Order: sequence, then structure tokens, then C-alpha cells
Amino acid sequence: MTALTLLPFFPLFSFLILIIFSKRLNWQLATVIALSGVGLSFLASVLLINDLYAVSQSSDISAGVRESLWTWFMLGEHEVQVAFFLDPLSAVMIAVVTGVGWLIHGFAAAYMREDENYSRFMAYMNLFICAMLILVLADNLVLLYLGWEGVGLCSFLLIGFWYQEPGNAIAARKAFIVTRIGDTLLALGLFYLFLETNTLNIQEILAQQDSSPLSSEAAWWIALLLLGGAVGKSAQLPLHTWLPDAMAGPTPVSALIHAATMVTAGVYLIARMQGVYLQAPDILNLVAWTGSLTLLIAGIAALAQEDIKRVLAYSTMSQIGYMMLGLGAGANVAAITHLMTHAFFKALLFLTAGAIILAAHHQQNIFHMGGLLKRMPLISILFVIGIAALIAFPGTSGFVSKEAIIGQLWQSPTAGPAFWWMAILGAFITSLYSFRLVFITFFGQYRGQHELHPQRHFLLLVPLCMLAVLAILGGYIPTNLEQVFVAVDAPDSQSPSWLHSVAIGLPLVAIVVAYVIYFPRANATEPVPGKGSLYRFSRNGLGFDATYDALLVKPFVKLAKLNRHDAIDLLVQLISWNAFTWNSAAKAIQSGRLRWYAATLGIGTIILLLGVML
Amino acid sequence: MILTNIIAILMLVALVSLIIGSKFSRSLPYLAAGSVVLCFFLLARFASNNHDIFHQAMPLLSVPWITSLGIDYATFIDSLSFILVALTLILALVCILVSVNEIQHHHNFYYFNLLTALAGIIGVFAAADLFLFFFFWEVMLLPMTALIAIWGHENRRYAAIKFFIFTQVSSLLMLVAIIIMAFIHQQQFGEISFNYFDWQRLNLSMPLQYWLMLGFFIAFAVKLPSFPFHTWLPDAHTQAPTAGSVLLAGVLLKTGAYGLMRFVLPLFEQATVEFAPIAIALGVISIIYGAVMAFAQSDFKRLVAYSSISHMGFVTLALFSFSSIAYHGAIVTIVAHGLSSAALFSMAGILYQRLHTRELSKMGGLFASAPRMGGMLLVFVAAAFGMPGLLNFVGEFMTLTGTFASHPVATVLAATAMIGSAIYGMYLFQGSFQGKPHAGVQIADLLAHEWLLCGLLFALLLYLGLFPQSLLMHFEAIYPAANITVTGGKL
Amino acid sequence: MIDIPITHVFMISALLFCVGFIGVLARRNTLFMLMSLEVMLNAVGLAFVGAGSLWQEADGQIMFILILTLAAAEVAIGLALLIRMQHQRHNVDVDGLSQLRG
Amino acid sequence: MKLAQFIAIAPELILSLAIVMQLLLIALKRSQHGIAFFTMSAILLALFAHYPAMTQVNSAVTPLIYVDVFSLTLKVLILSCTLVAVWVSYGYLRSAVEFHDEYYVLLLLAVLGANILVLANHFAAVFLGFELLSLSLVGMIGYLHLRQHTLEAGFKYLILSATASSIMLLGMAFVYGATGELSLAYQVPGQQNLRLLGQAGLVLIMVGFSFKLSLVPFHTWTPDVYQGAPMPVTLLLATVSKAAMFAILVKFWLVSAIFNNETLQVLLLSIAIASMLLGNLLALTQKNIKRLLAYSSIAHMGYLIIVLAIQSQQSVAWALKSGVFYILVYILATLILMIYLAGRSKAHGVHDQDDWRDWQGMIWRRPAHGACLILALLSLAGIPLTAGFIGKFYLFTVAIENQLWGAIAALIIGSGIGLYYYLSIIFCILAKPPVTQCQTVAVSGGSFTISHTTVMAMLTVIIIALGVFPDILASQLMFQSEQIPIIFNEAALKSEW
Amino acid sequence: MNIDWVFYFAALVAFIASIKVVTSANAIHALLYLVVSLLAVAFCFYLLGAPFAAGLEVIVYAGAILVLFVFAVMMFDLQGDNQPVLFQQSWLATWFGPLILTLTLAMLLAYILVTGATDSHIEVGVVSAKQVGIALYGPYLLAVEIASFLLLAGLLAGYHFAKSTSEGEHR
Repeated sequence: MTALTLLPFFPLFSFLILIIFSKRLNWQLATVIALSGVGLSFLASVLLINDLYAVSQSSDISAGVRESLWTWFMLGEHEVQVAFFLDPLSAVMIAVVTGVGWLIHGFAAAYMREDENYSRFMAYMNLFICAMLILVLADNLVLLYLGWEGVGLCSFLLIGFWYQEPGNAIAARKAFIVTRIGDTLLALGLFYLFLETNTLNIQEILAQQDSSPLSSEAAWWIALLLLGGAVGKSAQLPLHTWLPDAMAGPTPVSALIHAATMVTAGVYLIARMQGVYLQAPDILNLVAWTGSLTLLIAGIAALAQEDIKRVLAYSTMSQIGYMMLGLGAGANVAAITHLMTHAFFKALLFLTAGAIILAAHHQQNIFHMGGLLKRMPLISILFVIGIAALIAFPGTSGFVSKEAIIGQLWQSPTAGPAFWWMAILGAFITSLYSFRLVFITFFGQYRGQHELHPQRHFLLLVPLCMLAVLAILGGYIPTNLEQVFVAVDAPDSQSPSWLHSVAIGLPLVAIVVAYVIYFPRANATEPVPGKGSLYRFSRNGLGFDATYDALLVKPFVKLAKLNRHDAIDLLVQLISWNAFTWNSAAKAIQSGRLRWYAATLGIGTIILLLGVML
Repeated sequence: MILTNIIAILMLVALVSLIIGSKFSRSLPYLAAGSVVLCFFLLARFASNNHDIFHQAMPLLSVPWITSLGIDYATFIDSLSFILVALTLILALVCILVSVNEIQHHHNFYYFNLLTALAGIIGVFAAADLFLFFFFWEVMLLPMTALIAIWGHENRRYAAIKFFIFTQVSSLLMLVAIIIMAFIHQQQFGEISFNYFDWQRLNLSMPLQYWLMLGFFIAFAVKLPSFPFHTWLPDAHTQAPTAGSVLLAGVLLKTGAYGLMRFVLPLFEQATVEFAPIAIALGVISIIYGAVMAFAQSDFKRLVAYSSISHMGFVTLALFSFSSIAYHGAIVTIVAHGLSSAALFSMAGILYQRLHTRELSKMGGLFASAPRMGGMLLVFVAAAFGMPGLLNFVGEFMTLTGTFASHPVATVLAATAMIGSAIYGMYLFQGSFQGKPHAGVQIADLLAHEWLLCGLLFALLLYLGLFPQSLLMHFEAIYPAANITVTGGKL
Repeated sequence: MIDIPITHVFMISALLFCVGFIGVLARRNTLFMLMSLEVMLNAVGLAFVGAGSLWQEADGQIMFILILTLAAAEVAIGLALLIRMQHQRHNVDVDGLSQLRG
Repeated sequence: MKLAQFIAIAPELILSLAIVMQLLLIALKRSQHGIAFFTMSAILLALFAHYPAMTQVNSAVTPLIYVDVFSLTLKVLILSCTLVAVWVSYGYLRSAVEFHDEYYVLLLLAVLGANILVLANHFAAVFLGFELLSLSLVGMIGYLHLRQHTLEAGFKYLILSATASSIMLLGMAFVYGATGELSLAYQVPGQQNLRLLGQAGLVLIMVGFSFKLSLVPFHTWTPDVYQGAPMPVTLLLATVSKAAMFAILVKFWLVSAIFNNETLQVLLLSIAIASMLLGNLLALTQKNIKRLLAYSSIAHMGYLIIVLAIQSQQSVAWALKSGVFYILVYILATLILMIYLAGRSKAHGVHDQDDWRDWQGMIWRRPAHGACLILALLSLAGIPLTAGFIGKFYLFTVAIENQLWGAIAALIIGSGIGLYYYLSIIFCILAKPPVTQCQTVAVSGGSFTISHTTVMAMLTVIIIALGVFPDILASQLMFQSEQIPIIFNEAALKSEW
Repeated sequence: MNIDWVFYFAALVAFIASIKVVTSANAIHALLYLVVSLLAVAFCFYLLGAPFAAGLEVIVYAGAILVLFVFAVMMFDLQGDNQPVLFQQSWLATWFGPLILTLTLAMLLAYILVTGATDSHIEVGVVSAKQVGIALYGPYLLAVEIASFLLLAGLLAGYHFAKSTSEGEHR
């Protein structure tokens, strides 16, 4: 057993302990167990990544480390194994998952301290880490699918952690089912992939693309189906509607699952299967479109949100849109880097938001906050650091990764100038909503009903500070990702020289715009012009939910409930009705009248005689 | 001898419990459980002694029975039978465990029925003579019907009659087909025979073969149950006592699948190929229809019952796609569904004992008072909607992978059930255990014996889900009827 | 003595038979039912005797004699039942006998 | 007549003698027990007389009677049923003051008629047996003068049976006119000369047989008479009468190979199918167990006569075996139910205890009885483990061998409908017992004794045994087709005489 | 000389008399018509060459059986319908159905007889009482015995029914 094989099982182990002894553990013990599970994983992944560097430094080949545990099942001749594979891409992922995960665990320990089901919560979190690690380490797509479903289930459990609120349960169910649609598409993609390549091992598939690539039609379908999986998990158009609702979960959950790790699984999947996507440029283009549209729509929606977490959720969608756009444009390294940095700063944002919410007695409406800069200065500064990274303020980690993505768009064969403009516009909107949030939340007067009670537990603050550091410096962490990805050779056309300065400048312009628009309203308890229908429209996520509800959910429910008593059963009832009707008809024969009986004798005789004659 | 011994032991214990049981009703569960465990032990010993021979059918006992018609009492065993018999015995234990507190009256007759039903089911899996097969096929019905009719819920008589008439009428069709086969054997080989192995030599002309196949298929489709023959199942499952539901869903439905695998596919190769499009369509409709209907239900057990229809649709789909992967998938699905639906029905029974209702609208928020039960329910629901790591996923995945090659459209349609199952699964779990608890609803968490049965089922689902090869390694890698050329796909 | 087609004999007997049958069907008085039965049996006897003559065998007449026996026994039982009916119900209307039904 | 011939019909001679002796006995000393005991011993003696009679199989005794294995088998069956009937009657009729001498005489007369019917090889014998059976039964159906329904039932049976037998006689006359032959083996030169007249005659004869077998559309009397008759007489009607009529129908059908005539074959099948469907349909909602048994007997007789619709000479033996097995099984199950009913009822009751809703929860209060009744019902429904299934299985084999798909379809549909009402009764027996205790009061009026239970249990054991090991009986039922005198050798007959 | 017409005449008499039996309102009238019908049929028997049967018809049927009827009717006052059924309001209802049914039956039988029977004529010849006697006590010996039992059954049943009536009266 090496560290690689053990890696996902540390959190699993701690999960088991926590779930079995759940109520019997006190806070300290549970915290130690939960943190040590993830912490051991983190240590192991640091160790592993070190080794990986050592290997990759010594040789040029982009070989990863593979550990096989057992054969899961056979698909014909192909063995589906439970095996883990570590290469720079998964190395980034496990580092993010365990590292950020660990920090969030720490925060969560403080955040959820009062909850009576604390250890169950930590158990779910640990289980999530385990599933996520399996997802990113999976050597084959079936195992990846296991992790994929596992994180979905954990997400369900954690969103609905406070299950007694009906709204939370609904949100959890929605999240699960919407992502499940994507999962199903992913599964179909796997079936098609297996049909074409006769294997589901990722490395084998990728290796095959060099020797005997997929036919373009197959690649088109497979890439499309995998994209379907990715948009489901990563909350991209058109399966994005679950993510804002998923904010019903405890804030650390939002930070861990719905910002840092799980939602980026789709990005990971597409990056992982880059070999397949290269065979289907159309779909790469579609990926770019998906990303760009999502980032715009999510940004617009974020502009109108009143709930601090929903703003962040839309922002997450938007940022993942950037990653998708990057992948679609062939900027894989940048996209994955953005994934990593996004994990840092978005986790930071969510956690600081969590700290605010905790202090504000679970008040999440930004119009009932305000003036927090004075009352919670440390938290506010940390939050602004996160925001800075989010809008790619120069010098932050977000700047590094986002600029890298935007920089490659203009020339990309699968993207192009249009996408560049969309990305820039997205960046502009990002700044706008970010600073709307900042101004309304931190400036002006405090407008909440209850007095603030800032928590000062060290577990609350230490992770925040560390994340803040990462949010600033995380962009410079070396990743070695170039080894993994096939470089997309860009055409030689020169991109205009003003691109870069516009990209950097526009977000800063947006800050000014936001100042002009929103700062005066920093004292408002209502979003003033917000009574307009446009505002409502964008607050409701541009009507996607309503459309789906009217077109899909309602008809389905109605149809199902309509047929609740099973129309087919009517057939059976028809038969039995028939029998009983004939029974009562036949009973008329048995009238008890002797003369009629004699007549039946005559009738019978006549019938028989007729039968003879014919 | 081994299967005969098991049947004999079960019958004997059944009789004993009937006769002396009225005085010792407390100890009856122990007696029954003891006999089941003994049988399981015998089976395990037999399996370990004869490890290598399961690939081929291994004839066991054969004694002349009805000489004038060439009917023998003949049994045999192969991997398929073995797995199903083992599954039956495991679920038998589950049945006994769920019955401990539930059955309040006439214990002796109850355990008599339970054990004879088990004996009948094992007989079905053991029979090598088609007459014997039919005999057991019907014998298992009787005690099952009695279980529903006596210990069932409010609408039990309707359900029992419906169940019985459905299966009986359809099986008469099969009986006709069986007799015709025997006569054909007489025509071709001079002597009348009901022996399965003799029949494999038969040379059947096409339209005739098709009709015969249909006779068998309808009987098995009713048992399976496949759309549109499914309507007995929701009623029977809902009204049966918990053990009855467990037995019905866990094993009785599997006899239909077993029949398809054992008789329909190998004996009527040409006809099945010709029939495959219809069967696949029925399978897909069952899958989707079952899932949609499950969502529409508000009765816990009815919901699970419809989900069974959906799951067994996968078996039909798998078997008629003639792909070895899908065939293995069907085997896995059979076992998986046996365990998971048994588990869900047990949960329903456990809940019913505490709440005296099966209505989801009257549950809700139970997680607060019974978190362990909720956890277990979640696991079983997860199994039902195909959570990877649990056995059902492997079955579904293999089925769909195998089917995709030859029937992509059907596979895509069937895959929508993965969404559907998530919908009804969530609906079930959240409806019962999440949400606001009803005022004053406090239920006791799992008791020791309930823990035992839930744990047993969960452990099996998990173990087999992670190591499904331990099931599948006993099966040949190729599909039994792989020599048929199937158009439009590679295996 | 005579020379007629056997068909005619059968025809006559069939006609008589039908007349008797109509009596059984139409009359509510049980006494008339019994009499109609006699007519029917008599018609059958005619058929047997005619057929016996056709083949010049005694069997036809013997069958007639046996039918005669039957008629006697039947009348005895029938009349006894009638008497009982008269006592019990004070009428002999056959439509009164329709309590057993369904 | 030679001694051998006397031996061949020894059972019938014994019965005749017994009838005379009964009359003497009545004249000498009237006793409730004595006459019943005497009747039983006479029947037993007649049963034993079958041993010597076995040595004389395949011999004609005057042109009227032909003794073969088939007839002997059915006679044994009939006499056994009668034995049960006498024993049941004894308990049923026993009372403080009345003597029931006539009853037992009539009973023996009926059995004598049935036996003659079974042995008959000549229209005269058919007709006499038929009438002897009918008239004696009329006497017994209307036997209980205090009950209102008996009169109605007796009168219905009398009139309808007389009408039916007139029709049958007309048919015999037609056949006689067409062929000049009164023997069942009428078609000496083959069936080509069997013109329309002959066919019509055969059909009219079939009307008579169908009436007695209560086949649709000649079934109408069955439920009323079953319900109105005293319970032991219903038992006779359902067992002895049916078995005898089945036997004579088989002979009638096979001796002259009518099955070669396609028209009649089709007619027979239509009757069979109509009976299966209508009989079961009528029984569907019936709550009176006697009526229900009547309706189910209509259906069962419909099933049974499938065996006659054979296509060729080779199938005869198998068809006969199946038919005999089936009717035996049917009789066994019916006996169990009727013994129970008879035991629960009493002659001086206003009516018999024949509402099956009274049976609610019986299994819990009287498990042995409940179990017997359930198994009997299952046997009637044709469920495995019981002999009824084997019987149905045999019928299926016959139907399939002769490719009677329509009949098979009707058999399946009929069974499906039949299951409904059999199961309803079974579930009623299995239901929770009613709270009121009025049932026990009503029951206490019955004549139930431990011997009833014993006999029911024994019959149930036989049903189960035959259901599991049918060979113990089926291998004994070997009818070679030669044993039915297919083409009667007239010359041999004449010399014999 | 052809005396076939005598046969047909007798048959016609029997037919009309039978119709009168069935339709007449008065039981005694009906019985008398029945006697006429039986006598006419007896004459037919005679013409068909069956003198023995004709004799029995007169003696047993018309003589014995009908006397039984008359006795029963007279002694137990079995008059039956108080109103002449024929002229009741429900004449149509009573007779229409049976008439249609029976006419159909008659036509069917007629058709079958016309098309299906042998066209052989009855030969002139008498089957004498002696022949009948020989056959009766030869091959039909058992039939005679059984017939006696048949009569016994009739006797017993009749006796029982009649007896039970009187007993029933007393209770």
C-alpha cells in the first residue's frame, strides 16, 4: 500500500468513525478525527506531488504514477479496475481538494460547533473528500463515475443537512436531480466510448487517440455527451439552475463543494479527456460557447442578487464559465490554473461570507448588512482580498490565471475574438457585481435587526488567513501541467497590442462604475430600482428555473400524478368488469322458471340441429 | 441431492412448525432461521467441494416420477441456479428477521407458508424437468398467496386474487407450451420427454418456435413483471406482509428472469432473435413507465413496487440484447435488485410497525428520531438509483454498456431511468425522513434484529458492489447464445 | 298393409312431438305439462314403431313397450308430485315454482 | 345365459337382489339403522363382486350389455361414491321418529340405473338406465316433504329430464330409422351411410346426455336441483349421475367412432367451450355453495368432454385414461366438499347449511376441516400439489395432442375465471373468524361426527397423494383401445346368444 | 286398393287431438282428447304392421295410464287453470315464444327428414306379437327386468310423494 492507494481512504476512515460513533463524540474529538483524516490526505498528497516532481524533473516523459487495487468487474475482455492514477493534472486537483478542503474543514469545525449533528456533518464532509479524491484520481472512467456520483450524493446530503427546512430538502433534491441529468449523459458517453474504443481506461483511451483516433462522428457524440456530464456537475448552461439553490447548505459546504472542488469536476473531466475533444473541434467550440454564455448570464444574474451567498454562487458559475471557455479555446493550463486559484479565492470569499453570516445570526441578505468594515475589519479585509482576486486585480492569483485564459482566446482556433469580447465583458460585469457587493455590505450603516456577534475562534480565522495568502500568491504555484496537455498550435496571426491593457483596465473601470451606481445606495435596505421587471428577471436567474418548471417539471409531475392509478390497470379492471357483467347477464338465464328452462332445451336442440345441417 | 435435501429440510421444518408451532410460537423464528442457515451451510459446503463444475450444468438427482409421460424428478445445478438459490436463502433469513415482530397471529401457519414458499422457489431453480419446474412454479404461488391473503394489509384479498390469477393464467400458457414441446420431442425422438437437456436437441421450425417462445415469455413476463403485465405487482407488494413483499420482490420476480435465461433464450434461439425488438421495447417501456409511476405514488411500498418494475425492465433489456456484457449485467441486476428491493421493503415494514401507515404524506422528518434508520434507508435508496459502489450500479452499467452496442436508442431511453430513479429515490427518502417531522412523531431507531438484517443486506450490496467479480467469475465469459448472429452490433 | 315412405312416419311423429313440446313450454298448469309429455313420448313411440316396421324387426315395438313403461312410471311420479303441490301450494301453477334461481 | 355372463354382471345382480331384499326387510322389520346397514353391505358386496367380474371383461351379456375394463372401473367409482352417499345419508336422515326406508331403496335403484348405463351397449339399455337413474333421483330429490324447495327441485328435474329423454328417444328412433341398428355399434358398414337423419339422431341423443352432464345449453336445471335437493342427493347427482353419464357418453362416442365425424366433433367442442365459459361465469358471484358447485360442475364437465374430441384411434387409450382420471379427481374433491356440507346439515332443517359465508375463518376454528376444504377447492381449481392439477394436465395433453386450440383457450380462460371464486371461498375460510357465535349454534344442528372428519381427511390425503404421485393410479388406468368394442362383431354376438 | 289415406287420416286425427290436448282449458276435456290421440296413434301402429303395439297402446296407455290421470284429477281436484289460458290477455305472451321456438324446431326436423332420411318405403308386412314376444324374452330379457325396476322406482317415488303429503298434513 502506497500513499497513493491510501490517499482517498484516510477521509473514508474518519468518515466511518464519525458516522458510527456520531452522537457519542464530543466536539473536540470529532474535530480531531475529521481534521486528521483530511490532514493525512493532505500530507500524503504533498508527499506524492513531491515525488511526482522528482520523477518529471528527471525524465521528459509525462508518465504518471498508477496504482491498481483490484479488478472491479469485467466488461467483456476489458478489466475495469479500481486503480488510481496520478499525473500533474490530478496532482493539482488533489492538492486543491485536500489542501483547500482541509482549511475549509477547519473553518467548518468552528462554524458548525453549535450544531447538534456536528459529527454527522463532519462525516459527510470527510466522505465528500474521499469521493472527490476518487474522482480526480480515477484511472478509468467508471471509477471516475463512482467518485462523480459520490460527490453528488454528498452534495445532496450536505445541502439538505438542515433537512427539517422544507426549502433545504427541495434544494438538495434539485441539485441532485439536475446533476443526475448530466450524470446520465456522462454515462451514455461512457457507453459510446466503450463501444468505440473497447476500453474505459483513461490513459488507454488517450493513447489510442494517437494511434487510431475516434471517427469524427463518434468523437462528436462522445465529446458532446461528456460535456453534458460536465455542464451538469459544473453548473453550466443549461443545467446550472441547481447551484444558486444549493446555497441552502451550510456555508462551509458551499465553500468546499459548490465553489472549490465539486463544481470544478466538469472542468477536470473535459481537461482530462482533452484527447477526445481534440478529435471534435465543433464540440470544443461548443464548450467555449457554453462557458462564455454561462459567464455572461451568471454575471448578469449576480448583479441582481440580494443574498450574499447567491451572489457568490452566480459568481462561481461565471468563473467556471471562464474555465470552460479556456478549455474550449485550448488554454487548458490556464483553465486548470484558474480552477486552482478560483478554489483559493472563492473558498476565501465563501468562508468570510460564512463568518459574516455567523456573526449576523444567519442573516444573508446584503441589504440587511452594511457598515461591516467598521465592525468586522479583519473579515472585511479578507473578503476584499478575495474580491480582488475574483476581479483579477493585478497582483492577485486571479489575475494570473484569468489573464492567461483571456490572453489565449483571441488566437484560439476553436474560439476567437468574439469570445475574447465576451470574456472581457464578463470581467467587467464581475467587477461590477463584486463591488456592488462590497459597497453594499461593508459600507454605509449597519442595517441588521440583530447585533453582530463576530466569532473569534482560531479555527475560524486561521484558515481564512491562509486562504487569503493563497488567494494572493496561489497563482505562482508551479503545476507542470504543460506535460499533460497537448499543446494547441495557434495560427500565426498577431493579436492586437491593445488587448492586454483593455483586459487589465476594464475591471478597474467597472469598479468606478460600481462606485457611481452602488455606493450612494450603501444605506438602502431595498434594492431601489429593483422593482423593475428586468431586475426581477435577472434576480430569478434569467428565467431558466421558471422555464424548466413550466416545460419539464410541471408536465412531468402532472402526467405522473394523472396516471397515478396506472392506466394499464384499467385493462385488468375492464376484464374483470367484463366477467362480472357477463356474470349478471348469464344469471338471467337462471331465472328459476321451469318453462324457460324447457325452452333452453329447445333452443339448444335447435342450435345443435342447425349445426348438423350446416 | 443437495438441492433436494434443502427442499426437503425446508418442507420438513415447515411441517414441524405447522404441527407443533402453535405451542412454541416464540421459538418458531429460531427454528426457521436455523433451518435456513443449515441449508445455507449445506449449500456452501457443496459449493466449496465442487468448485469447478459450475460452468456446466451439473445434474443432481433423477428419479422416475410419472412414467407414462416420461416425467422424472430431476434436479441440476449450475452457477445461475446456485446464485439464485443462495440469494433465496439469504433473503429467507431477511424474511424471518422482519417477521419477528410483525406477525401477531397464527405463527405456526405463517412459518409453514414462508418455508414452503421458499422450498417451492428453490425447486424452481433446481428443476431440470420442465414438468417439475412447472410443479414448483405453482407450488411457490400457493403459500405466497396465503401469506398475502392472511397476513396482508387492508386490501389483501383483492391483491392476492389478482396476483394468483395473473400468474396462474399466464403459467397455463406456459404449461401448454411445455406439453407441446414434450410432444415435439416425441415426434422427433420417439419418446415423450420433459427433460431440459433433452429439449436442447430439439429442432423447432420457425412459426411454431415463435408461438412456443411466446407461451414461455408471457408466463415469465408476468412474473418479471414486464409492462403491460405488471399491474398485479403494485397491489401484491403493497398488500403483502413485509416478508411477503421481500420474498416477492427479492426472489419471486427473479424466477421470471431465471425462466427467460434458462428456457426462453437457449431453447428458442431463432424466435428470440425475431422477438427481440418487441421484448426490448417492452423492457424499455417497463423501465420508464415503472420509474414514472413510482414517482407518482404516495405509498411507500407501492413506490418500491413500481421501482421493481423499472429495475426488472433492465433485465429484459439486457437479456434480449444478446450481448455477453449485458447478460452478465442481467445476472448482477437480478442479485442486486433482489437485495436492494428486499432491503427497501424491510424498511417499509420496519416503518409500518412503528407508524402503522405506509403513506409518505404521514411520514416526514423521521431522521431526527431515527438517524440510523434514515442512513440505512438512504443507502438502500442509493442502491436503487444505481449509486456506484453498490451492486445495482454494476448491473445497470453492464446492462447498458452491453445493450448500447446493438440498441443505442433503447439504451438512451433506458438511461433516462437513471434520472427517473434518482427522482423517485429522492422523493422516497425525503418524503419519509426529511422535512418537518409531524407533531409528536417519535419513532424508535433500529432494533437489534433490524440492525442485523439491514447490516446484512448493506454489507452484501457493498461487498458485491465492490467485488462483483465474485459473482461473475462463475459464468462463462461469452453469452450462451452468442452463436446467433445479431445484426447491427458487435458484442 | 300400407305403403308409405318412412319419412312421412317420422314427420308425423316429429309433428306430434312438437305439439307436445309446445305444451310443455306454454302451459302453466303442471297437469297439462304432464299430458304434453305423454304426447311427446307417444310421438317417439310412433317413430320407433315406424322404424321397426321399416326394418321388419321387433326391436321397434320393444322400444315402444319400454317407453310405455317409462310413461307409466313418470306419470305416477308426476301425479304424486302434483298432488303434493296442490296440498302445499293450493295451486298447480308451474310459474309458482321459481324460488330457486340465480 | 351362461354362468360367465352372470359373473360378468354379478354386481348388478347383487344390487337387484338387494333391492328386493330391502323391500322384504321393510316388510319384516323397520329400522333406521338396519336398512342403512343393509344397503351399505349390499353395496360393499357389489363392489367385491367386481373381482370375479374382472375375469369376464370384454364379454357381452345379451346385446344390451357389454362388460369391459372401462365400465368396471367406472362402476367401482360409482359404487364407492354410493357407499359414501349412503353413509352420509344415514347421518343426515337419522331422526327420532321417522323411517326412511324408501330412500334407501330409491338410492339402490338409482345406482342400479347408473351401473346399467355404464354397462350399456344398446340404446334400450341406455334409455332404461337413464330413466331408472332419473326417476329414482326425482324420488330422492323431492324426498324431504317438509322443505319447500324440494318440491320445486323435484318437479323441475322430473319435467326437464322427461323432456330431455324424449328428445333423446326421438334421436334414437332417428338413428334406428337411419341404420336399422339399436346397438351402440350401429354403423356396421362404416359411417358413410350415416345420412343427415342419422346425424340428427346422434345430435338429439347428445342432447339427452348433455342434459344429464349439465352441459351448456342444457345445464339450466343444475343449480336449482342441486340447491333444492337434500345434501346427500346432491352428492349423488354430482358424483354418481355424472360419472355414469360420462361413461355412457364415452361409449356412445367411441364405440362407433363418432369422433371421425367432423360436424359432431365441432358441435361437441362448442358445447365443451360454452360450458367451460358459461359455467365459470355463472359461478363467479355465487354465494350458495351448492349452487356454486353446480355451476362449477358445468364447467368441469365442459373440461372433461375435451377428451372425446380426439382425432384418431391412437389417442383413444390416452384420452380415456385422462378422462377417467379427471372425473375421479373431480369426484374426490366434490365429495370432500359435499360430505362436509352434508355433515353440517340435517334433514329436518329448513334448508342445508350451504352459504359459504358461514365458512368464514373456519381454518382457525376447525383447522382440519378448513384444510380439507381448501385442498378440495384447490383441486377443483387445478392447482399443483393436488390431483386436480394432474387431471387438468392430462386434459391439456389430450387437447394438445389433438390440437384443440380453441378448447385450450377456453380452458385457460375458464380456469382464470374459476380461480376467482375458488379463491374467494378459500380466502373466506382463511379470513378472521366472525365475532358472533351464531355460527356454532347453526352448526350444532348438523350430524357431524368424527367419522366425517376422518373420511374427509382420507379423501384429502388421496387427493394430495394423487397430486404428487399420480402414477399410483394412472398406471393402473390402462385402457387399450381394443377394450372398448370399437367395431362390434355382430356375428360373434349372435353366436354368443 | 290403396289405403294409405287411412293412415294419413289417423295421423291427422292424432295431430288435431294432440293440439286440443295442449290448448284446451279443461283438464278432463284435455284427457279425453289425449285418449282420442292415443287411439288414433294406435290405429297408425296397426296400419304400420305392429298390431301388438297397437293393442298395448290401447290397453296400457289409453286404458291404464290415462285412467291414472283421470283418477288423480278427479280425486285430488287438480283442475288447474281457473281461466281458459288461451283467451287470457297475455295470450300472445304465453304462446308466441313457444310457438316460434317449436315451429323452428319442427321446420328443422322436417327439413332434416326431407333431405336426410332414406327414401325407403315401409314394406307391407306385420311384425307379429309372437316375434315381439320372442325378442322381448330373448335378447331383451334384461331390458324387461330393468323395466320392472323402473316401474318399482316410479311406484316407490309416487308412493313416497303421496304419503308425505298426507303426513305433512298432520304435522
